[in-house]
Amino acid sequence: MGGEEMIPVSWAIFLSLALFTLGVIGVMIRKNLIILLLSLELMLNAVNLNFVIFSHTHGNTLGQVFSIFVMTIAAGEAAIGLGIIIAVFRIKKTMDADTLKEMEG
Amino acid sequence: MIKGIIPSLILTITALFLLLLRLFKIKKDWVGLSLGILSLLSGIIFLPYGISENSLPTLIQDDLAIYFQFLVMLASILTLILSWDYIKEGKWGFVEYSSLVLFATVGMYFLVGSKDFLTLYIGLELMALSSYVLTGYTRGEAKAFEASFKYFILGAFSSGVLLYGISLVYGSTGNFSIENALGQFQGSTDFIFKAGMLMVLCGFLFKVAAIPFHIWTPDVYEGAPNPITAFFSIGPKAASFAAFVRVFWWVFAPASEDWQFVVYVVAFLTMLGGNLMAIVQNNVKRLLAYASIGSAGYVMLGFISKNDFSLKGIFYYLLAFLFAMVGIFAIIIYLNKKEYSEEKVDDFKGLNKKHPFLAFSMLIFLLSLVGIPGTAGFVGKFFLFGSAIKGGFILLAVVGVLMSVVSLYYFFRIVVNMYISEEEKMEIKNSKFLLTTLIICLLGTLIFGIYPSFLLRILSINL
Amino acid sequence: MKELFFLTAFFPLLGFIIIGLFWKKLPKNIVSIIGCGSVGLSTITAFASVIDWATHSIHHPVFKELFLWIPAGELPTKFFGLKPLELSFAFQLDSLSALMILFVTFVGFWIHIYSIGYMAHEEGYNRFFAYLNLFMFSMLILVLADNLPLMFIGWEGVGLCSYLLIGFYYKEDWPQNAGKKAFIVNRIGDWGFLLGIFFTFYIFGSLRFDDVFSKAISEPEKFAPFATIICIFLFIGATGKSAQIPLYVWLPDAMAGPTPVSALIHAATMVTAGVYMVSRCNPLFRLSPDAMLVVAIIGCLTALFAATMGIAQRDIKKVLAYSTISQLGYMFLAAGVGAYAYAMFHVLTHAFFKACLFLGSGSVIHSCHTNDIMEMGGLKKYMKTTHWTFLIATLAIAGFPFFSGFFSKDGILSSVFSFGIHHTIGYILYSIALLTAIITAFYMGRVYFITFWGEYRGKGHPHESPKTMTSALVVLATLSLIGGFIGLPGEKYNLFSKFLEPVLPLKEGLVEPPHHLPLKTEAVLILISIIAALTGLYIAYKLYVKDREWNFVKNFVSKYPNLYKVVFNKYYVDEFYGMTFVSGTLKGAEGLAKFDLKGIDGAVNGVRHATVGTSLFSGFFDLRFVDGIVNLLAKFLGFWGNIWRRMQTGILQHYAFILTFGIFFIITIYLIFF
Amino acid sequence: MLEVFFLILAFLALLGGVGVIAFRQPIHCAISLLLTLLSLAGIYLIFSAEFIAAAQIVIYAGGILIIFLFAIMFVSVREAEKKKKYIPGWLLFLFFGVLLFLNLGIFIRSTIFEKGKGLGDTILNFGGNTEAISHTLYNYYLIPFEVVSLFLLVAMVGAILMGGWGVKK
Amino acid sequence: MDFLFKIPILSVITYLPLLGAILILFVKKENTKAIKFIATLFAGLSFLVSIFLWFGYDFTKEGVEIFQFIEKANWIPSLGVQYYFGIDGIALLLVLLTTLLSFISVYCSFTAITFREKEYYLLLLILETGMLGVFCSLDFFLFYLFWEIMLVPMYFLIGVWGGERKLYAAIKFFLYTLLGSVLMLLGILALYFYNTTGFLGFQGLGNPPTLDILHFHNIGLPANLQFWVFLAFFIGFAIKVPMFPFHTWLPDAHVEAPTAGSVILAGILLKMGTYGFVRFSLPIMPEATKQMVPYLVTLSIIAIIYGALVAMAQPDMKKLIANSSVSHLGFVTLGIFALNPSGLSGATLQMINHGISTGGLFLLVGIIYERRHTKLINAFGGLSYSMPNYAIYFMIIALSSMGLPAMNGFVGEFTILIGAFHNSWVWALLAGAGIVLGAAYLLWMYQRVFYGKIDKEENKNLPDLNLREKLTLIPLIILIFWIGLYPKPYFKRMENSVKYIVKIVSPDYYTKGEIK
Repeated sequence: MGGEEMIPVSWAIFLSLALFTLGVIGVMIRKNLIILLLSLELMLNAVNLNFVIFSHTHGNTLGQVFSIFVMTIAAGEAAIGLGIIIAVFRIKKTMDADTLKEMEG
Repeated sequence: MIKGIIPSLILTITALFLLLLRLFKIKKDWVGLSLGILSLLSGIIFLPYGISENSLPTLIQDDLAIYFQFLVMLASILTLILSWDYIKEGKWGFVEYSSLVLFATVGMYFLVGSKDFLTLYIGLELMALSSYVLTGYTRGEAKAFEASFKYFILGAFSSGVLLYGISLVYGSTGNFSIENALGQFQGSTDFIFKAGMLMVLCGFLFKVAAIPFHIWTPDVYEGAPNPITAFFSIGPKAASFAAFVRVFWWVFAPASEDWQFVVYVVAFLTMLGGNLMAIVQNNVKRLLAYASIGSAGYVMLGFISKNDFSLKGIFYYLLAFLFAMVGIFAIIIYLNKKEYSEEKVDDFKGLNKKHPFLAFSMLIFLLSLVGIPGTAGFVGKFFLFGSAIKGGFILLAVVGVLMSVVSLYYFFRIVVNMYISEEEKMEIKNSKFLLTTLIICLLGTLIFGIYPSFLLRILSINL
Repeated sequence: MKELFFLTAFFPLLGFIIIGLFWKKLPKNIVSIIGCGSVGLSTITAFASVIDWATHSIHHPVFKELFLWIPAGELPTKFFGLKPLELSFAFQLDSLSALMILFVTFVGFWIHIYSIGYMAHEEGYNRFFAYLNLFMFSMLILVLADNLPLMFIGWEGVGLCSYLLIGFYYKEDWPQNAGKKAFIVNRIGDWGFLLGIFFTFYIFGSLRFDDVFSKAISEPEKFAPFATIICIFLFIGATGKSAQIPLYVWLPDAMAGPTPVSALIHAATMVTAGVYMVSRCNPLFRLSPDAMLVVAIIGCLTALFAATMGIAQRDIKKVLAYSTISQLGYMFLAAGVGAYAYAMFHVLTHAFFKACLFLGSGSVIHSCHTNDIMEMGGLKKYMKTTHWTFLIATLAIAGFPFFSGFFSKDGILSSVFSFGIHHTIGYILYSIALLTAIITAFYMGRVYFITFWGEYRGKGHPHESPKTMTSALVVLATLSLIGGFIGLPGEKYNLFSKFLEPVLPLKEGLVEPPHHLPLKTEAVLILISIIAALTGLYIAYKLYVKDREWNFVKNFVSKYPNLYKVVFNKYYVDEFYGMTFVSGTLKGAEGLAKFDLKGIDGAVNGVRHATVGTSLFSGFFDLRFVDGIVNLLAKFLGFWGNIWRRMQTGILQHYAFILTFGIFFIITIYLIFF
Repeated sequence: MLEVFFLILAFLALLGGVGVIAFRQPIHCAISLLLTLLSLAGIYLIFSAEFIAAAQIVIYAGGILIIFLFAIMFVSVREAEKKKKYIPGWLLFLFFGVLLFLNLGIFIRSTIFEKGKGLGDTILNFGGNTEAISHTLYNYYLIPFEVVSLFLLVAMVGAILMGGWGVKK
Repeated sequence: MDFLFKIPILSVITYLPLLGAILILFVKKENTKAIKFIATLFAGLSFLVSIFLWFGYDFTKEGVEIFQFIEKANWIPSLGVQYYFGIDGIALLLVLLTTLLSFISVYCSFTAITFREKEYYLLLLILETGMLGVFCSLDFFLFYLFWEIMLVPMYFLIGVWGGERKLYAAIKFFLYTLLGSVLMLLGILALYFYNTTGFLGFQGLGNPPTLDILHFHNIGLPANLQFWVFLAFFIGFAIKVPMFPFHTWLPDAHVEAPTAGSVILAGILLKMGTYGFVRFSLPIMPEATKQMVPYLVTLSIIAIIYGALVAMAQPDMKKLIANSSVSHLGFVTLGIFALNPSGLSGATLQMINHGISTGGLFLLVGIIYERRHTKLINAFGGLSYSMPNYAIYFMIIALSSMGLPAMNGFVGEFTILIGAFHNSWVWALLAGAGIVLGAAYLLWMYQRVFYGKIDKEENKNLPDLNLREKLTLIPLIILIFWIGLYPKPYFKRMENSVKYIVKIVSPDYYTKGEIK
C-alpha cells in the first residue's frame, strides 16, 4: 500500500506510546488478576505496533519478524499467566491481586 | 556452523528426552538428576569448541559468552545437586524439574551468547518463563504461587519495557544486531535511540534486580523453593549481567556518557539500599535477597567503569557469589524443618555445636560475601573496586566499601547465632548431595580466594 | 679507689634486690644487717673514694661510663647542627657530688640504724628496709649522675620511694592520699624538668653536664638568651622536688610516713635534690640573672610563708615539715643570689639538724604514741638523750651562735645583703629572710618548750627510746653542734667554699658575683642574726614557759579567730588546689568519660528501634558525643532501611508502580542532566 | 484518506485500550482488548504488514483472547462486582503513568523522523510480504525460531504444572 | 648464621601456630589437656624460632637491605602480587613481641577459659598467624590478607568468651576495623593504578603491575593524590591505633574481651595501626604526611590527654587500662609524626613497651577477675594484705606503664618527647601532661584496689599468685627492666630502619637537619 506518504510516523509512535502507557497504568491500578494480564497484552501490542511502523520506515522486514516472535511469546505468557491465576484462584478463592501480600517487608 | 550450539543442543535434547520420559510416566528421579548433570557437564566440555567459530548469524562465541555460559551451567549443575533432597522430600518429581532447569539453562545460554536483540529476547524469555514455572514448582503453597505470580507479572512487565526499548532502538538503527547496530546512529540528536536505550536499561536493571527495580526480588526469593532461590540469585542474574554488559558496551557504547550517569545513580542507590534494607530483615532468605541486590550494585561498579579490570571483576565476583549463595542455600536446606516455616535468622542458633562443619562453611561463605581476603569474594571485589577506581568512580567505590562493612553487620547476625548463642533447636538432615554441594562451594570459595591466579591466567577476557 | 666511687650507689641496690626478692623469708635481724650493712658499705666506699680523689686530683672530676643507655638517633640542634642523642649510664665525682654522697650515705646510714629500733614492732619491717635501700640507691644515682637524664632517673626514683614510704601504712587511707599527692605533685615538677632537659639538648646538643657547662662558660653571650627558659623549666622541677611555692603542698602531708622516712627523705636528702640540681646547673643559671632572681624570690617567699604556717601547727612533724620547706626556701634564696656554696652549706647543716629534729620527734612519738604536741609536755624528765639532742638541733636551726645552723644561715643572710648592693630588691629579700629567721626561732622554740617543758599532758608513761635510736640522735646532734665550723665566715677560713670552688666558682657567667662585704658590715650582720635568733627563742620562752597557762596565746587566738584559722589551715592553699586543679581534673575526667560512654548506650541497638522522630531527635541529641556521630549514622541507616522496607508492601500493583516510577525516575534524571 | 482511516483506527484502538483498564467486568475488558487488537490489525495493513495483520487476528484475537475468555469463564465472575475495581491510591498511580507518557513523549517529540523508505522494494524482491518475512525467519532467525518452540513447550508444561495444582488433591 | 637466610624462617614462624591450629582440629573436644599442650607447644616453638631473628638480623646493613630474611614467590602474576615476606628492624621487634605475647596469652588462659577450649586455642593460634603475617608481609595484597583475616578470630575471641556485652563489643570492633581497612583497600588500588596505567587524570608511571610495598616507597606520588591516598590509609590505621576520634571501639572491646584477647588486642593489634603509619604512610606519602602533621599531632596530643582523663574516671579496671592505651598510643603517634629518628625510634620502642606494660596489666586484671569475677575497682581494697605478691607485680607493671625512669616506659616516652620537642616545644609541653595524668590515674586505681582496709569479706582469703601466673608475668618484668636499663640493643636494631624512613620523608634530614 502506498499510504506512507501521508501518515506521519510520529503519530503512530504516539499511538503506540499511548497504548503502552495504558497497559502500564492498567497493571498499576487494576485489582483483577486477569485484567493485569490483559494490560500486559496491551503493552506487547504497543511494541508490535512500533515494530511494524519502524519496519516500514526502514524498509526491512526485521521488525515484522520480531513482532511475530512477540506474538508467540505473548501467547506463551498468557498460557502460563492464566495457569498461575487459576492455581492462585483455587487456593485463594479470589481474583484480587492485592490479596496476594503474604510476603512483605 | 553447528559447533557453536553443541552445548545448547545437548541440553535441549536431554531436556526433551526427560519430558518424554515423564510423558511415559517413567518417574525415575535419579535419571533426571544424572542426565541433567551429565548433559550440563558435557555442555561445559563442549563449550570451548565453538570459540573460534563466529559464523552463526545470531550467536557469538567470544570470551565473554563462553565464560558466562560456563558460569550459568555451573550454576545449574550445583542447583540440580542442591535440589535433590528438597525435591525428593516433596515428591514433586525430579524429571520435569530437571528438564525445566535445563530449559532455563538453554535460555541463559542464548541470552549470554546472542549477538542480536531478537535472540537475546528469546533467550531471556525462555529463561524467565522457566523461572516462573520453577518458582511455583514445588511447594503447592500459596506463598510459592504468590511469588510465582508476582514474578511473572513484574517479569512480563519489565520485558515489555525492554521490548519497547528494543523497538525504539530498532526505530533508530533499523536492525537488531548487537555487533553492528550503530550503522545509522545519528549522534546526540537521536532521541528515540536514547529513549530506547533508557528503556532497555530499565529492562535489564529489572533482571539484575537493581534499585528501584529490585522490588520483586525479596518476595520471589522468599516464596520460591530454596534451591530455586539459590538458582535465581546466581544463574539468571549472571546471564543477565553478561547480556547487560554486551548490550551496553557494544550497542550503546557511543552513548556511554549518557548511560554511565544513569547507572552511576542506580549503582549508588543499589549498593546503599540493598545493604540498608538487609539490616532490618529477620528472614534469612529476604536478607539474602537484599544482600544479592547489594551485590548487584557492586557488580555495576565493574559494569559502569568499562576497563580491563571490569569483566574480570564481574566474572570473578559472580563466581564467588555463586559459590557463596549455593553454599548458603545448601545450609539453609540442611536446616529446613519438615513442616513449612519461614527461614529465620534465629534458625541458625547453636549450629556450631550441632554441626561445626556447616557453621564453618557458612562462616566462610558469609566472609566471602563481605569480601574478607582469602575468599573468592575478596578477589572479585578487589577487581570491581579496582575497576571503579581506575574508571574514576571514586565515590561509588567508597560507597561500595562502606556498604561492605554494613553487610558485615547483618551477616554477622547469623554468625552470632551460629557460634555464640547456645540454644539449639534444629534438626539436621544427613545428605550426601548437600554435603557434596557444600564441599564444592567451600573449595571453590577458598581456592579461588587464596590462589586466584589459577583462574586469572585463563581469564583474559577481551572484547 | 676513686674509680670505684660509683659502687657507692650500687651497694644499696644490692641490698634492695636481696631484701626484695626474699622479703617473705628473711628474718628481721638479717634484714637489718643487709639493710644497714649495704648502706654502711656504701658509706665506706664513699669516704674512701672521696678521700682518695680529694687527696690526689681535687680539680679533676672522675668520670665513669658504665654503658651506653639510649642511642636514639640524630636530632637537629640550635647551634651545633645534627647531634646524636646518646645518653649513657655515666657517673661523675666532683666536689659537689662528693659532698653529696658523703653526707647522704652518712646521714642515711645513721637513719638506717635508727630505723632498726623505730620500726622494730611495725608490720612490714622488711619492706621498709627494701624501700629505704632503694631510696639510697636512687638518691646516689641522682647525685652521681653525669648527665641530666640519668639524674632524672634518680630524681624520679627518689620520688617513687618517697611515694612508697609515705604510703607505708597502707591500711589507712590518708597516708595513701599523701603519697599519691606527693608523687603527682612531683610529677608536675618533673614535667618541667623534662622540658628543661629537652631545651638543654636543643640548645647545647648534649646532655652531659660537662659538655653543657663548658659550652655555656665558653660562650656566655651566645647562650644567654636561652638560659632563662632552660633554667625556669629546670627550676620548676626543683620546686616540685624541693617543695617550693607553688608545689610545696605535698611535703606537710608526706609526714604520714614513718618518722625515719621523714628524717631521711623529707628533711635531709631528697628534698634538697632541687637545691643540688640548681647548684649543679649553676653555670646555666649564672647566664640568666632573670632566672636567678626568680629562684631567689620564690625561695624567699616560700621561706616566709612556710615559716608562718609552722607557727600554728599542733602536729610536731608538721611543724618540722613547714620548717623544712622554709629552710629549703633559704637555700634557694642563697642559690638565687649566687651564693651556691652557702646554699649547699645550708643543705649540709640542715641535713644534720633537721634529721636530728625528726629523729628526735620520732623518738618522742615512739614513746607518746601521738603526734600532737598538745598531748606531750614535760618530756625532758623522761627522755634525757632525746631532750638534749632535740635542744641542740633546735638551737642549730634557730641560728643560735656557733651551732651549725648559725654559720650557714648567717652566710646566706650576708650573701643576700650583699646582693642588695647590686639590686635593691636584695634588701627586701634580706629583711624577709631576717623576719623568717625570727619566726623560725620562735616556732622551733614553741615546739621545744611545749614538748619538753611543763607537765606531761598525754596518756601512758613516756620512756626513753632504745639505743639504736638514741645513738643516731647523738651522732647527728654532735654534727649539728660542730658541723658549722667547716664553713666559717670569711673567705679565708671557709673550707667548705674552697672545697666546692671547682664546681661552684664565685666568678663566672653573666651574673655579678656576690659582693664581698667589709669585715665591719659582716660583723654587724652576724650580730643582727644572732639577735634575731635570740628574739624568736625568747618570745617562745615568754609565751610558753613563763606564761604557764598560755593566756596570751589563748587570748590572741580568741581575739583573732579568723587569722588563727587561716594560718592553721595553711592559708587554704590545699583547699584552693583541691577545688581548682584536682577537682577540676576529676570533674573533667568524669565529664569526658560520660562523653565517651554515651555512645555505648543503644548505639547499634538504635538500628532496631529507629523510627523517624526518635532517631532524628536522639540523633541530634547524641551529636554532642564522640560516638554519637556513629550512633546517628547507625540510626539514620536503620531509618532508611525501614523506609525502603516499607516500600515492600507485598502488593503487586505497588510493585508495578515502583517499577514505573523507576522508569520515570531514570528518564527524568536523564532529561534533567542531559 | 489513509490518514482518516489511521485516525479512526487509532481512536478505536485507544478506546479499546481505555476500555481494558476502565471496565469493571473482566469479560468487558477482554472484549475491548479485542477492539484494540482488530484496530491495530487495520493499522498494520496501512503500514504494509499484511502477514502481521493476519497473524494479529488469528493468533491474538482468535487464540490468545480465547484463552482469556476461557479463564474468565473458569473463575467466578460475580465476585468482581462487589468490590472496587481499582486499588486504593490509584489516582496517584495513574498520574505517574501519565507523567511517564509525557516523559517518553518528549523524546519522541524531539526526534525528527525521516520519511519512511517503505517496504515496497523489499517485498518486490521476495515476491510478497509473507515471502519476505519467511526468508528472514527461516534463514537469519533460524535458531531463535527453534528456541521459541522450546519456549512454547515450556509454556505448555508450565501451564499444565501450574494449572494442575490443586486438582490432584 | 648463614643458614638462617636459607630456610624460610619467617614463614616457619608465621605458620607454626597455624600448624598447631590444624593439629588441634583433630583432637577431641574433651581432651583439653592435649589441646592446651599443643597450643602452648606451637606458640612456644614459634617464639623460640623467632628468637633466632633477634640474633640473625644484621642491623649494620643500610638502605633497602634493612629488609632481611626475604622470601619471595610469585602468587598472582597478572596482578603482580607476590608472596613476599621480609622484616626490617621495626618489624623484627614487633614480630618478637607478637610471638612472646601470643605465647603468654596462650599460657595464661589455662584456667581462665572453661568452656569451648578447643575453639579458643584454635582461634588464638590462627590469630597469631594473622598478626605475624601482617608484620612480615612486604606485599600489599598479602598484607591486606593477613590484616583482615586476623579480625575474624579476634571477633570470636571477644564474642564467645567475652563479658556481658560481648556481642556488642565484638561487632563494634569488627565493624570499626573493617571500615578502616576497606578504605585502605581503595588506597592500595589507587597506588596500584598510579604505578601502572594511571587513573582519573593521573598519568600512570607505566610500570609493570606490582603490589610490592618497597617499590612504592618514595615512588613520588603527585601531591594531591598523596593526600587522598594518605587519607584512605590514615582512616584505616587511625581506627586501628586508635587515634582520638576513632577510639570508641577500644574500651568496649577491651572490657568485654577475655584476658588473652585483651592482651593481644592491646599488645599487638593496636600496634598494627602504628606500624602501618611507619611502613606505609610515611614512606609512601611523605609529602602528604608532612602536610598533615599539625593535625595528626593535634589528634595525638588530644588522645594523650583525653585518654588519660577518661581513664581517670573509669570505675572498671579494664576500662581504665583500655583508656590508658588511648593515651599511650597517643605518644606513639606523636613520636611517629615527629618525623625524626628520635621520635620514630621512640615510637617503635613505645609500641613494644605498651605491649609489655599494658599486656601485663591486662594479665593482672585477668588474674583477679578469675578469682573474683569482677573488675570493678570499688569491689576491691586492701588486696596487698591478701595478695602481697600480686600487689608487687602490679606495682612494677603499673610503674612501667606510667613511665618511671629505669623502666621501659620512660625510655620510650623520653625519646618520643625529645623527638617531638625538636619539632615544636609546645608539643612536648602538652604531651608531657600525659605523664602527670598517667601517674594520677594509675596510682589512684592502685590505691583503691590494693590499699586501705579489706572491707569486703570475699577479698580476705584470695589466693596469691600461683607459679603459672608468675611465669606469665616474669618475662614481662624482665623485659621491663631490660628495656628500661639497657635499651641499646633495641635501638641498634631499629636504627637503620628508622634512618631509612627518615631519609625518605625528609631527604635532607641527615645533611641539613631539616624536616622538609
